[in-house]
Amino acid sequence: MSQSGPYLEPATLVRREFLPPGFWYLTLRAPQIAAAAKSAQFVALDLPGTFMVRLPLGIYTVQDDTFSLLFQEWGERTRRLASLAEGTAVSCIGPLGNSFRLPEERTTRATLVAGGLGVAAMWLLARELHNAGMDATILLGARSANLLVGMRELQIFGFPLDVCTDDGSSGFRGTVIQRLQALAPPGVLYGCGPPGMLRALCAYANDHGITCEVSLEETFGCSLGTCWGCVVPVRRGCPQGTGYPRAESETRSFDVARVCADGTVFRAADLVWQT
Amino acid sequence: MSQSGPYLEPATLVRREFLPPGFWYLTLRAPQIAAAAKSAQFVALDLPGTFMVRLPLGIYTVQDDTFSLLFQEWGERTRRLASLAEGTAVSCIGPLGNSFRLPEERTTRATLVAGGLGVAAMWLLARELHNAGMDATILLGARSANLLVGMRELQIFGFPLDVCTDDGSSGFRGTVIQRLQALAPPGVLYGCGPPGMLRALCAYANDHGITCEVSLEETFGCSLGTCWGCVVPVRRGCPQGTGYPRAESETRSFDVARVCADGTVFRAADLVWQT
Amino acid sequence: MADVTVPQAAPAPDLSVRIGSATLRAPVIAASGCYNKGDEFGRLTDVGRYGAITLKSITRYPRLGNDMPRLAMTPAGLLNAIGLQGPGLDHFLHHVAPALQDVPTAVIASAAGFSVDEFVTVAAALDGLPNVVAIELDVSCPNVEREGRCFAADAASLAQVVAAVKQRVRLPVIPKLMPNVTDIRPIARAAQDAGADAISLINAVRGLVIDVERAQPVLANAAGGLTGPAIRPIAVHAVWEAAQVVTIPIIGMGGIAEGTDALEFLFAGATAVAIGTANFRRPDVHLRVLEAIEREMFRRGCRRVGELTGLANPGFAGPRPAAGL
Amino acid sequence: MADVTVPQAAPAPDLSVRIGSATLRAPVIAASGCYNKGDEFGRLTDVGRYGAITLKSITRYPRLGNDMPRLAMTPAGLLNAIGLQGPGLDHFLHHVAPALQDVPTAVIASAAGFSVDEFVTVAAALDGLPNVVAIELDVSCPNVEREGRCFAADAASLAQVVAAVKQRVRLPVIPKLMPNVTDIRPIARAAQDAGADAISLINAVRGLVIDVERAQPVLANAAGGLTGPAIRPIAVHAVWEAAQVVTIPIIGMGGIAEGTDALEFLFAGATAVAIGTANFRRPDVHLRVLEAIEREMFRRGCRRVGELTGLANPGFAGPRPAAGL
Ligand SMILES: Cc1cc2nc3c(=O)[nH]c(=O)nc-3n(C[C@H](O)[C@H](O)[C@H](O)COP(=O)(O)OP(=O)(O)OC[C@H]3O[C@@H](n4cnc5c(N)ncnc54)[C@H](O)[C@@H]3O)c2cc1C
Ligand SMILES: Cc1cc2nc3c(=O)[nH]c(=O)nc-3n(C[C@H](O)[C@H](O)[C@H](O)COP(=O)(O)OP(=O)(O)OC[C@H]3O[C@@H](n4cnc5c(N)ncnc54)[C@H](O)[C@@H]3O)c2cc1C
Ligand SMILES: Cc1cc2nc3c(=O)[nH]c(=O)nc-3n(C[C@H](O)[C@H](O)[C@H](O)COP(=O)(O)O)c2cc1C
Ligand SMILES: Cc1cc2nc3c(=O)[nH]c(=O)nc-3n(C[C@H](O)[C@H](O)[C@H](O)COP(=O)(O)O)c2cc1C
Ligand code: FES
Ligand code: FES
Repeated sequence: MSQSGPYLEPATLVRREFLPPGFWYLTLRAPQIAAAAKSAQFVALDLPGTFMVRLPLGIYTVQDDTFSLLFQEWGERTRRLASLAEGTAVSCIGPLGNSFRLPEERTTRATLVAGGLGVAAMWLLARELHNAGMDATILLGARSANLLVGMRELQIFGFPLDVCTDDGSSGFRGTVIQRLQALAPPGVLYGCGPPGMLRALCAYANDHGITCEVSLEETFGCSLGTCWGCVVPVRRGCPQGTGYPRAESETRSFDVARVCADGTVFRAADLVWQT
Repeated sequence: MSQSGPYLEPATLVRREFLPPGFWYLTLRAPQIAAAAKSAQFVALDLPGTFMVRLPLGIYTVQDDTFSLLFQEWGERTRRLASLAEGTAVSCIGPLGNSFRLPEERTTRATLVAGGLGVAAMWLLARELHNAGMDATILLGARSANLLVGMRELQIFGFPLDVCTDDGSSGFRGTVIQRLQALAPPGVLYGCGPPGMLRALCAYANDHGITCEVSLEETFGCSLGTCWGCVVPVRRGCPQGTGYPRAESETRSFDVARVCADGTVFRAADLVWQT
Repeated sequence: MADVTVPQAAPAPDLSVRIGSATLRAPVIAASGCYNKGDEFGRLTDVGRYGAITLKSITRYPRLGNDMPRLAMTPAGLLNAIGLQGPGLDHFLHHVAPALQDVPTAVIASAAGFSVDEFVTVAAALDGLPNVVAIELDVSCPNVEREGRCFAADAASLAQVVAAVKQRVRLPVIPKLMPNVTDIRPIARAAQDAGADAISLINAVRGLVIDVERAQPVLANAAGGLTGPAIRPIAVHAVWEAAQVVTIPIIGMGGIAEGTDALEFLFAGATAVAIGTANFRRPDVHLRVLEAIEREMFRRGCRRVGELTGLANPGFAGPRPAAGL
Repeated sequence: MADVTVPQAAPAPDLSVRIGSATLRAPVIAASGCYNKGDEFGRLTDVGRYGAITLKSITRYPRLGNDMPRLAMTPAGLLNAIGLQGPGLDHFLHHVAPALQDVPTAVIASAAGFSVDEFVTVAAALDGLPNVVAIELDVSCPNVEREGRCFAADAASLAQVVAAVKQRVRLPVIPKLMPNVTDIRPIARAAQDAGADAISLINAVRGLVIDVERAQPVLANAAGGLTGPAIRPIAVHAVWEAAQVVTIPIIGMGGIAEGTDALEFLFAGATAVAIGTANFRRPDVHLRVLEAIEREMFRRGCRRVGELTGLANPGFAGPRPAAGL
């Protein structure tokens, strides 16, 4: 277990902001978590009510002793979180999960590809690239212009933001993958977003032999790696996989890895996409 | 089913007041319920959360299109109710249950005996007696002075308030029953409060041949009379009892009655107190 | 006279379901023990839109029921031990049954008993009462101590009751199974083989809550029956399994509190659903559930509610109505 | 020298419990399948104060487990179908077992299997590993399809496994019973008669949740095991019943999320308790529960935690320790 966490820390909600049409941007004060957070890491929040499992949300931005969350109201837990009053303390565990790995060559050109709320994994990565003095392009995709979030915060690093919308209501008309195909291949790719997009991104990267890492989501139980509820199939031999021997009767040709503890970041080359 | 309810009515919390050390006085706007409420009746509140049954609380005072509740934080539901913000609407069913019966003779002197929060059943009764131009004495009991509640509202009818505390910190030192025994026997007795007090009150009334009605509490399920979860033993032949025939194998000598629908008010002479 | 195309209103969705020879106007029923004859709910809902109300189980002889407390709240559930309180058959027939004709929807009468004879006597007497369209058999009430097991605990004794009742009763007979069995499938199958016209499941799950302060069970009876949303996954599972082995209709229940809950039961293989505990919180829950079912039919383009039955259950053994007819 | 009365500090409460030949420092255990070896919780709690941690069940051969999704939230509960994922016995012995010596408390190893032989092989190999003080037998995992019933579903096959394992294992053997049986009592009794040193109960309750949007079960495996507070009344009832027919210790579990929950199990007749699901919300739940038990001992003037066992259960068959010794 690394020395930089995870911590069980009460986080005080210092600011809540509604972003129409349906997003929330919350700022929470939690010094230990804020100090330790790295790209693609998440926190697990214990919300008031009878929820059996904590809500996992990506750490979006970090400033001083606060971090922020960017999310949408999906179901009961996100609705409960959105309803909390400023000043409320929420029990958080974090930062959890691994992080994106920066390119070893300073000159490698990185492209960050975010679909929808996948942008939540990208701010810390952008900061890390910026602090390392590296160059990057950020591709942001959404169904339409009003569903684009996160640009305000991402802008501060000065990286070009390349916007794509399915309906063309802002920027390039089409998906981030279509946009990617229209550009010169980057040196390294980082992705976060809905499964369909990530699958296409991995296929693109693998086809072009580009190093690519993506941050995944799954239904979480413990968020800590103990319940084995959040596994994804990975290539046998992938260092993040279980590496179990195989039972003779096993017909599946992959290993599995826990998204919460072995990920959330995996290499495109290691992921196995089931039909 | 009477024409005056019950109603399923959203009640808006218009005012919440904390009464130290641990009581709450809430005012809710619900025109139909307020207009129909009679003594000893209650409302059943549906609180946000995963509670399976509504919370039954006595209707304390009524004014214009509002009624009030007087309660203590016992467990989860009362805690939740106390936490609601002003302006919140709560689904209420009410008014429910029967009422105290006023004496037929206008000159009968009534004594109202309330233990602790039993006072919640007494304001509407006092108003009814007052409106009927009758005379009454109100005996209020509590463990000690700081636990006396409801006097402020009850005073307005001009009936004498006779206060008793177990520790003598206010008024008579002793129980309301001891106080009652020290006074001239009243014409009719009305009681509400903890079971021990009501049992003693009924014993006193029965011993002295005084007409006495008491409002009971029990663990409620439906609050409407359909689940049979809230029964109390009553004398066989009591018109509020089930009046079932008896199985040969039945060793219990009483009938039962539903507190929520056959009560909450029962005649002292009809109640059977089990050891 | 002119050749005008009149826009045709979409035909109203057909919410009716058949349970043996009975037709219910809608697939949403009030569960036994939570509704009396429905009078108390009169003003708070519209019983006339329900598929049926199920009466509290009727026993051969009067019963005072268990001592108090009879109820305890649990996480997302309710524990009850009423103890089959009731007037007994004779009193019921004389004092309650005549009023059944005023119930604005169909009535399912529920018979309980402690021997095959009692079941037959009670069920036969309920056959033919006003408005009564079917007889449910409460072979599963977990609150009452019997010598040995409940009837619903093993296939043989269940089959015996069902067969005996079927011989004497013309209305559809619906045994109500209990979840506290190792495998629901042989039990459900035995009910069908013995002639049951439908099965209801589930009854309450056995449970117990202790008052730590007093170091005593909360309920006077110690054990009770757990109901409400806490048990819904257990109930849906039971329906799912039973629907793979029987072809008769299933009335699903256990923890339904809103529309999607009811749809889970239908999709698992239930033909109709019943609601008990949720009435205590929301007296109009049946109407909300009905409306949700109608919306789902519209969304999926179904004309008959039966098209929703078994939709999620690949092993569904019942008849699948042709869609869109 | 002078005759001074020194005020004596109250002796520390004795939280230790005996499970067969094993002594646990406290009556609060991490349940199988929710804890790995405890490393992940390292910083968030103090595993050193636990009575024991139970390892995830180990099978003879490696298992990839079920497809995703494996988890679904339910009202006050959690439904899981992990499918006994694990490295298999050999890999476990070589790569995991050596690290057990770093676990700061006792370890209960859990063996699962699909035949008596598999159980014996796995249990025998776990006997004598570092820190391992007892072997739990997961004869009840509801997630895995077996030909016919689970071992825990009938007394005879349970007895067979327990007896066979007992012959080869010196550590205490603790079969873990499942709630999905018609009557837990004969099963619990059979475990004791076959030589079990203790029993654990309950494992998850079978359940199923349907995603109405997709008209499919949420879990890839369809059915799963229901855990968490929703099932607590069911679990307390199972302990209550088993405690009336066995004299060996019972490890109670199912829905414990705070101190009073654990006390319900002890009062019903459990000697120790285990906590699974609640760790996902509160990693320090074990410590909170331990403190609540200590407070209760103080409140009731108990010196040994065993004095709380069975306090609310008049039929408790186990040994009642003399109070206040
Ligand atoms: C590591 C990790 C990081 C995450 N970070 C973020 C984040 O930064 N911002 C954010 O908004 N979400 C994020 N999520 C997703 C978030 O945890 C889920 O949305 C969460 O399950 C919603 O919980 P709920 O109780 O509100 O809804 P649930 O009751 O869990 O779900 C309600 C409904 O919404 C659907 N749903 C839930 N989540 C999604 C989703 N992500 N996409 C599409 N449909 C969904 C479910 O299938 C279900 O039908 C993250 C998830 C993980 C595992
Ligand atoms: C018809 C009726 C009218 C009522 N009117 C009022 C009223 O006007 N004001 C009021 O304060 N309460 C009133 N009550 C009592 C109130 O309904 C209960 O206090 C309620 O059950 C508390 O719910 P809860 O969820 O907060 O606590 P629960 O979880 O139900 O109980 C928490 C703990 O408190 C104990 N407890 C609960 N109620 C009482 C009580 N009354 N006395 C002592 N211990 C108790 C329980 O035994 C339990 O241990 C009335 C009850 C009935 C049936
Ligand atoms: C208070 C109460 C009383 C009940 N009485 C009966 C009964 O007499 N006969 C019966 O067959 N079921 C009875 N039940 C069980 C219900 O009919 C139903 O099967 C069960 O409550 C599950 O549904 P629910 O979760 O919607 O309540 C009773 C349930 C409750 C809560
Ligand atoms: C994700 C998960 C995995 C589990 N895996 C196992 C297992 O491998 N073996 C076992 O005996 N029990 C397993 N269980 C059951 C628990 O040990 C425990 O019996 C059950 O969860 C009830 O306790 P709880 O409500 O505190 O979780 C598992 C439970 C959960 C939630
Ligand atoms: S959520 Fe439990 S292992 Fe990932
Ligand atoms: S609470 Fe249901 S009958 Fe009184």
